[in-house]
Amino acid sequence: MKSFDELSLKEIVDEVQDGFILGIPADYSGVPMKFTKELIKKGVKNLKLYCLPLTTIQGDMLIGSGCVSEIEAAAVTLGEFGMAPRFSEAVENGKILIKDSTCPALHAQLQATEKSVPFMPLRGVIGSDIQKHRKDWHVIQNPMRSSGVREEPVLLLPAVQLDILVFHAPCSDRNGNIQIGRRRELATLAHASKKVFVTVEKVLDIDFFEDELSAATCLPALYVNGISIVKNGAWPCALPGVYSSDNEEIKKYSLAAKTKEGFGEYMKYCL
Amino acid sequence: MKSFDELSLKEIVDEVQDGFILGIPADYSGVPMKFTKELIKKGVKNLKLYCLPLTTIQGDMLIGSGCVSEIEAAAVTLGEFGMAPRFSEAVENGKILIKDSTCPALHAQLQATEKSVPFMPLRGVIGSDIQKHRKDWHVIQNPMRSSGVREEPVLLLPAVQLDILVFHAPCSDRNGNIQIGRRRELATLAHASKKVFVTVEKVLDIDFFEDELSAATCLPALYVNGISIVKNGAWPCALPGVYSSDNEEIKKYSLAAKTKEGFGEYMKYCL
Amino acid sequence: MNLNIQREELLISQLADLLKNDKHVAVGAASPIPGAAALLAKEEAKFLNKRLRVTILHSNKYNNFTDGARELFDCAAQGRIDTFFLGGVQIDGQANINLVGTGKYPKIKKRFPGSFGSALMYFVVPQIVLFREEHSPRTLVKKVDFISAPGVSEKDVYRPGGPKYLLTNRALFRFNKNLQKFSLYKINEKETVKNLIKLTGFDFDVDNKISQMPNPDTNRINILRNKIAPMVSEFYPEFANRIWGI
Amino acid sequence: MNLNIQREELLISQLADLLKNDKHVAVGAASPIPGAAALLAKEEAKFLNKRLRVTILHSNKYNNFTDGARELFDCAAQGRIDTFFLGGVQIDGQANINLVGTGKYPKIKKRFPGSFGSALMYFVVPQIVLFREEHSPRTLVKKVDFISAPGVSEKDVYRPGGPKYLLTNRALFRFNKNLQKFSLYKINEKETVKNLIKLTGFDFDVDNKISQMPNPDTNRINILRNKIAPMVSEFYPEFANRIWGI
Repeated sequence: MKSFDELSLKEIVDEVQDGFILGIPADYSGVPMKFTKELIKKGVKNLKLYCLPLTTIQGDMLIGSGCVSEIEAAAVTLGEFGMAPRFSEAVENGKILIKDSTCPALHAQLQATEKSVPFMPLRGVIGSDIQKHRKDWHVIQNPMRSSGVREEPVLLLPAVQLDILVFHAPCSDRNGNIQIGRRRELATLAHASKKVFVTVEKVLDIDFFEDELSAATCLPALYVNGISIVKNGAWPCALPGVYSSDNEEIKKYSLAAKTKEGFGEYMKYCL
Repeated sequence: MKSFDELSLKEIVDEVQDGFILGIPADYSGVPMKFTKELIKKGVKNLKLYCLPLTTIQGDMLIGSGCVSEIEAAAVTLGEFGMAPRFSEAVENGKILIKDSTCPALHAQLQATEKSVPFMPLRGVIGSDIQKHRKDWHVIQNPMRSSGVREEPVLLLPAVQLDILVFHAPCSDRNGNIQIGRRRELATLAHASKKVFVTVEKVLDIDFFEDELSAATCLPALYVNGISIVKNGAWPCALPGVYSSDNEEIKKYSLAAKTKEGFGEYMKYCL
Repeated sequence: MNLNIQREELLISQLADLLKNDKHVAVGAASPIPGAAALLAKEEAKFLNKRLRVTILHSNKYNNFTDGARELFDCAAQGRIDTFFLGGVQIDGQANINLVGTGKYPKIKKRFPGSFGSALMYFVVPQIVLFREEHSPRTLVKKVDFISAPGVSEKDVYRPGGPKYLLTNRALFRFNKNLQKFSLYKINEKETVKNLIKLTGFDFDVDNKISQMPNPDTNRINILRNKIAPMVSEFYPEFANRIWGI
Repeated sequence: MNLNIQREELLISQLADLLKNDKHVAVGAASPIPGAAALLAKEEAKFLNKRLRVTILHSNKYNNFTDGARELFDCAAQGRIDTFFLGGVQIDGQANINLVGTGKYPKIKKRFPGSFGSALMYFVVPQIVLFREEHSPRTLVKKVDFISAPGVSEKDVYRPGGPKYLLTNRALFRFNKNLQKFSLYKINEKETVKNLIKLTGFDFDVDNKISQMPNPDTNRINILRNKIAPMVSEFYPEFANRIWGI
């Protein structure tokens, strides 16, 4: 019934090489937690996490496990359960490089790659310490005569291409099109990534493109390099529209991860 | 049942003032033909048509009726039925100003307004006569160190804001959210327009946002200033997913409009 | 009837008062009190036959967007959002906010989550309400350690938006853009100006219309507890449980 | 069996031959012959256990995009489209194409529809196939009156893509990027090089591998007429009716 070859989770994990820029979806976009744990088991190193625009437990676990050398994000947090303890510890002790950013800049940098332009302009941000510390950002005076204010300073952000993106989704159709609903930031992430892998709860024996409305809910298979069926693949994070986050579990993590030892214990239990 | 006040077609037509920049959807995006005919009846003048990225019978009729002073487009054509005769005649005789563009530039200029940035970069285009004749476009050398090729020439396009956008859609929900399916260029058009009016085939007594998948198919009501129910509102153009174009009628138009007189006859019959 | 108004309910009520002229209020991440305030204001607007649109990002139900996570920022930049809320690990007298951490960046001492979308939202939303419950010399400082988003900008910078109010659990300040300074506007009934001067790390003016924070009336409290609380529990279950036991 | 191959079928067959190494072919507006060729190549790829993705913009069924009308251009700019087709009112010896009209712009003599997406696609798609049925000094000119998209670019311009072939109903040319010149590659069986020189407004080289355009074999014609024709009629009903009477 499927027109694509299903991958095992291991095959996806094996696509992630040390030093890769890995795309990280926000907690509302389908966090691939099962994949993340396998990645940690494999012991991948020096990942550069590019968060659109933030990460929660996924980023904190990867950092705590020593898989990360650099992270670009607008926030790393456990949301209602407080700060991301392994992230904070790693930054405070200089173990990882954090490229502090702001949500719209993270979107715009991927949109630049989506359009294959060298940069994307953004308003705001100027005068912040975020801007001051980003040597890869550049301010020009607006050169346009017909738009904006002549000579107003405009921030230019570089195009960023991801080496690999992995996210979790409710389902694919038989042709490998992925249901993303209105989580359209996943399309931007995919467009800006060299390779894209998706874990799904299930594969439906239908073709999303047979109906204009269901077509509107999907990321086309042409951007997807491989799919693996992984039940409860986002747990304990939510899969929007399918299941909620397991708040008990996240709270448990947030308490355990306050110390290195607690984190170690937790990871032993969870891997 | 509706939480919004339905407008009459006349109320929408009255929102269009002489000299306005009017957003024109492509033939695949829901052409508001009933509205267009009412607009012609009203005798509006000096419209500037901004086509995303092309227009067919809608633009040709407006031009033939003397409503248009300027058009920005990548193409004006009757598709399988040949050239747009009133457009060609008007350009050949210097009756309207055509700002020749190319599809991705028309998208990018609206995306600039969508993001409220003064310009949007685009690759390609450089060295074409399109670029040569667009005094509102500007080329800079890429100033970024971390992306693109240092000093490569990059075209900057101005942000364009529409005064008003009118399009035709299959339906709205009871809260005024508009079903656009995967015609997402309509969202870009709406985001870049000061006012947005929509004619719909019908209003459904549901809330698109009650389900994540149906939410994904709609333009949120927050961008919509008014809705009018107009049956067959795109005829003779297609309404994708609902009805096909009436090719007999478009052929009839294409033949009649070859001459000024024939066009006059046709408009008398059709208005 | 003893209303027994809780601290959080008072804050929700204060914030709701600031939203009366709005058409569209948006609420970002981890903001249960602003979220509840926005829904309360929306409910009350109905009685005046007005329509307030509320977008709460962390809710599926109250999220009006369909263009992905960037739409909040695009929508705000387009001028379609009237009020947004921002917090801060530190906030200083020029309304600079710090969401990143304390100490000398990048050698940070105590790291917090990060700047979120503040560096754009602060520039483009006409009414930014700063909200930080803790009112102390530690949170309201002379000069923030890191500027996530500046309170004021050079003249040539595009900036239709900016800070209008700062609410803590002790006081409400207005921000004066020309003087680049906060002005004490309303204070908690248990509070004195003198004590607030002691508890605030930056200099501020005292508004000549200064008054006590009004307690929400029975009507408002009823709406809040009976109608708004269950809504809030959809997207902030921990908070709703803690405050209203639901 | 008399195949009675029509002119359009021969052209479809020629184009299909150019798509054998592709993974993704896209077809733009008003292009029934390229559309049919792409679907034919996709069908034939199946026999070789290869997968060719075909995106036909004017079809709902074969339109693989969900990000609106800009996605074709973004997708191409990302390098995800291997072949695209472009036409031209005029095409010149340097592979400049004109889709706008004849005469001195902007005082145009005969106005045509416009440049569509050519000014980007020509730069970013690795294999652009120029396709213009009419082969005459009027269509293949020394110098186009208006450059919708240039055939070659300065070195500093970002240009991974460009012209590879030009097909008319009389001949197939290859484009030599270094020489900035077309080279005659295949000619219609009824045609001579001498006559083509007369009918072509620009100078061209003659390939040393020059050969006749091969007629499609029975197998290909069967696939085309039985399988592809009905598909084409979904999005180009007029064309399918005229050629195949369906």
